[in-house]
Amino acid sequence: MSILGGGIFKGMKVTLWNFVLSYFRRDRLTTNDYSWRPDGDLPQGIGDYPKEEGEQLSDTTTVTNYSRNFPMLLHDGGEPMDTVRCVACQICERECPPQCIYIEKDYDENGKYIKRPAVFDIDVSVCMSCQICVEVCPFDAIVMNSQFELSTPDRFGGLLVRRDDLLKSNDYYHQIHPEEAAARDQKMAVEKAAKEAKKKAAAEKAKAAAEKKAAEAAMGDAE
Amino acid sequence: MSLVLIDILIATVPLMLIFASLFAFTTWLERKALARIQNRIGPNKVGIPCTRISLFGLGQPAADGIKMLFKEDIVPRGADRLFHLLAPILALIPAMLVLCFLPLEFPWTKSLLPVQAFLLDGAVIFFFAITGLNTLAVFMAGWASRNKYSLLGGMRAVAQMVSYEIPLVLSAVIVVMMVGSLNAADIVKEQTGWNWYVFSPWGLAAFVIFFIASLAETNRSPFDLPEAESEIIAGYFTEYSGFKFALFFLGEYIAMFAISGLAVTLFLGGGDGPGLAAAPWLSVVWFLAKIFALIAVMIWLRGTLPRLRVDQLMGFAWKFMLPLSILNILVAGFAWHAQQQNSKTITVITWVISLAILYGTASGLNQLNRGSVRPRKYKYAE
Amino acid sequence: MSTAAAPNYELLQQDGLETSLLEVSMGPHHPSTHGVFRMDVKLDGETVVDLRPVFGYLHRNHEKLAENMSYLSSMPFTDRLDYFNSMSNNWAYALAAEKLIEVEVPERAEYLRVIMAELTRLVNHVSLVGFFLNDLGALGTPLMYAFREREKILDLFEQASGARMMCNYFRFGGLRNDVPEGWLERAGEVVDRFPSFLDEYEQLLCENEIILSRTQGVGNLSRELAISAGVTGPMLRASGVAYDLRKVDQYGIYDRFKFRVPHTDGDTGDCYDRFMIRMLEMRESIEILKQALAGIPKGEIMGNAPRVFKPKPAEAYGRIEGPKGELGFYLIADGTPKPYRYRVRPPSLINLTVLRDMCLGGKIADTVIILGSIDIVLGEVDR
Amino acid sequence: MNEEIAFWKEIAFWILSAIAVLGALVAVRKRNLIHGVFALLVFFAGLSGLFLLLLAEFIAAVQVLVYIGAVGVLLLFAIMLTERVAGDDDRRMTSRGWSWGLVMAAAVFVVLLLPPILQLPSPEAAQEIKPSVEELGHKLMNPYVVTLEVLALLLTAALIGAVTAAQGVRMPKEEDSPE
Repeated sequence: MSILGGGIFKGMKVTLWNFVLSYFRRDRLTTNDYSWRPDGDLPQGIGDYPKEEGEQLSDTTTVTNYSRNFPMLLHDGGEPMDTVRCVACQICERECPPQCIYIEKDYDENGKYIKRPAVFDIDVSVCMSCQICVEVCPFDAIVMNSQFELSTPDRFGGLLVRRDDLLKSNDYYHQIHPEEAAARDQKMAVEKAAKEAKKKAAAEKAKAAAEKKAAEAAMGDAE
Repeated sequence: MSLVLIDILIATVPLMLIFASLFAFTTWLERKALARIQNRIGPNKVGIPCTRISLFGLGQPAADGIKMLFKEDIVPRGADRLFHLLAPILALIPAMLVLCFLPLEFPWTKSLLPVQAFLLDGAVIFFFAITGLNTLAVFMAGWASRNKYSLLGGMRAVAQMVSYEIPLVLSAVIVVMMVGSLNAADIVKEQTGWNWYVFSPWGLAAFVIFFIASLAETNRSPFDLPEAESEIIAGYFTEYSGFKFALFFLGEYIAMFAISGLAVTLFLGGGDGPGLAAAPWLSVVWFLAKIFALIAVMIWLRGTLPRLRVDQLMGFAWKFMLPLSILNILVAGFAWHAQQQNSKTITVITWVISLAILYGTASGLNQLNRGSVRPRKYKYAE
Repeated sequence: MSTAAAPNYELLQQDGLETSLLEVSMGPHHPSTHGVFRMDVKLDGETVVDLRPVFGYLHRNHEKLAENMSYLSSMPFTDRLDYFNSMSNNWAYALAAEKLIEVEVPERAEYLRVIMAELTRLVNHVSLVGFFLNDLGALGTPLMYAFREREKILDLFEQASGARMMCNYFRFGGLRNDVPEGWLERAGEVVDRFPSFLDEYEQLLCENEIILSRTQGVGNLSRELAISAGVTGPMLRASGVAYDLRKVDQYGIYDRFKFRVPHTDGDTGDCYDRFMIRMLEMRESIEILKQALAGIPKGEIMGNAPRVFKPKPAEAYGRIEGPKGELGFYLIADGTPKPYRYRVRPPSLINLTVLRDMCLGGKIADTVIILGSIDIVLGEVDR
Repeated sequence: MNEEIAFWKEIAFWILSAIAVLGALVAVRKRNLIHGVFALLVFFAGLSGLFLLLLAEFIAAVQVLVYIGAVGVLLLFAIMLTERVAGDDDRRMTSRGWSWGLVMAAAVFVVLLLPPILQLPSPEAAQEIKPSVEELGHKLMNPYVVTLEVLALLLTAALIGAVTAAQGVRMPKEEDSPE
């Protein structure tokens, strides 16, 4: 090598350069201590911990619009239990790789299955937030939440999140994952329109068939 | 309490207080500087303990100290209890003892004390004699904790310290030869007015060898083999926790202060610096400033360099440092005689020749020892 | 006592000075074994006389589990094999499954697959160099620089797949969802800034005398031993064999990209070669990324994969050039939605088999860096 | 002022000699080798303290440097290299007939050492001589330069001997590693 110990001096030059730049260049810092991050994309008032349930962001780490943690059930606003999307078809319970979902169907008083889950528990200690349940769900009823601080002092029942804690409104979903929520709603709207169109077409076909039958019947009793 | 004892107390207590508080400051400085080198922020949460004021994390040493006090002090069952306890104490005693040989004239002690340690006739010899005790402490720790890793660490430490003490002493011999006396105050007096020894070629070479050997003596960065985390967990203080570990830590830092203090005395002109005429007490400030400059370089090295292997470490000491320091003594001898004629041209010529000889032998030795070690070229396949 | 003498080192029990061997078990939680891995080392002083690797602490029964689950359900478990590069694990599994059924992967998905795989290669090599330097003793500085760059890439993964490390992003026939808009520009920005970081990194590491003398001549792996032991990946290329699956199999759309494969020209490779090969490979990955980001088309993200994946009885072996070596998945389908047999070819485990031959005769400090240069991840070794 | 100093010197003398004697006794009696060596080092430290009391700083420093720093470490290395260093085993017995040893020591003391000690002038007579390092240097150079050179030759011979002895332990490997 060039001069004696040249490589070592070159290395020391790099560390000195990093030492000096870490005071001026903010992006060089690996641990971005968010308490003094000026840009506004994180909600202000970083100090006070989110009080009411369901508020999505906490002050300690980045929770971006894309991060997914534990699943949540969606309902379309108003009283959660009557607008819930989940129909307890138990596909996600079967498909879940670590088997952490437990569902029981809901029956009304005279035993008829009404399309609602009576019990929907997710064992958060087993769930590995792999998002397979979201993919296999035909009714877009389950999506990933980004709330990850679910630690509880109670070891036995604490980590089993019940149905009522899982239920979140659709506009909360828009708040945490705006792009994804919009795309999902748009897809659902398209499907609904397609279903209506199909139903309407089926209805017309049925009506046309009925008229034809009525016409033949009329023809029949005409002779 | 007779007068003599009070004098001794007046001399030693400030020395201990100043260097203990400097120790606390250096731990904070090291963690902050290392953090900044690694693009982190370093401790900034602990200000005044148990309040929310965080003045740049300056309370961190206090917090560490309190933590160390309350940590459980585990002694392994098979260990030799007496020696396990004695080792950290023996690591601390020489480091503290040696501080009194540094030529630090505190303003208030000038009048009182009949004899000051650094005015001793053999101050430099005492310095090396007492730093030698550190080897024993490390060996005792390694052997007493009866654990394979610390045994390995202890053996490595003893071998490393013994073989690096020789270049350390030989490079100090040059300055003593130039000054003609072992007395620390005379050495500093010789270098007043900016003609420090580090500015002469043989002085610079001696300073570099002294600095590298002092790194090895205090187990600092490229030579921190005795406590190599990645290989033998924490070397000789694997089995130490709680306050005994803190004592080792304190011992290592005070040894760092002591050795860089000697380096400053021998090569950087002790308390010499501008503005001394105005305020004589400035010499203490200059002395500590130079020590902190050396410690900053040590921290900088710690943030950059990986560790040497044991046999390379030994090879470097015996096959590179030792011959170079012996040659340096010869060169310094000739240069001293040439200087006696004190004609400008002769000194310049001797400086140039000695610089050439020293650099030539250094790179020659380096080529001899590690000739085949070179960055390699690689082929590419399409 | 009988000591299994190492091939190139005879322990001379001469008269008198018969020193006892120090047996050290560099245990499951040793600071530099990259996870739970144990080495029983017999030492004569500092020199290693015998070494017996012990692993299996992290065995999670991945392959038997996969036999009782549907094909799609074991995709998230492939993230946990080599938890440093989950995207390339997913790709290898998707490649194997796609051989079982006829499905055509759309153009945009192929491009995104290459981009994700090359980004994981960058993450893996940068972290490896960081850990390698940590084993050498540089206390964390190169590792923190490496992690600073890794953070940027992991943010990209989070925006695309939702998770930083456990992406579960690939599906049979394409990808789970398209990347959000603005992602390609952000990826381009990260890729453009990477070479300047690499120059700074090389300046810090590649000419440092201490690193040179510590790694050159240590852990020599000859070409014959590497080939016969089935070693693949950067380790094989460091031993002089220019073998890279991306050039051999041309899987995905690698034939469209122009890139080179660095390898040493001698016939033995040591720790320094393995370290340098990874540094040079990072530069090649950046070339590929630049070309891929430039040429990515718009369009569909998911091919016409069947709703329920029930392949006809057949067997398939899909393999890719993972950052650690040839990562392969061997599947036997028996017509049911569950695979009959599911086998992973773990490059880390196979590269680890030559550890003993490389370490004997060296010092204890060398075993640590040889293990570091092999670059093992215990999730993949134990499965 | 100086009778106080003399008083403290008296106390220091007694303490240091007590340490030295204790160290020597422990060194002899201890069964564990490592403990014995460290007790010996305590003895050397006590000795160097006594030298300091006699204002011979250079010899005190050299005593610490040579005896504790070098000889002590050498002993420890020797012990480390012999086998079964880990624990103190009971096989190493001290001889049982120590009482005869005591008698012999007393006889030697009375016959050989006692007469010269009686002729020694009383301790006050040892006044402060100025054994500065400089004088030592000059003495080494002019009258004793021959012994110095011979000693140097002897030491280098010993050094070279040690290196070749250590070299011979391991048969040099066929392919030597590059360093």
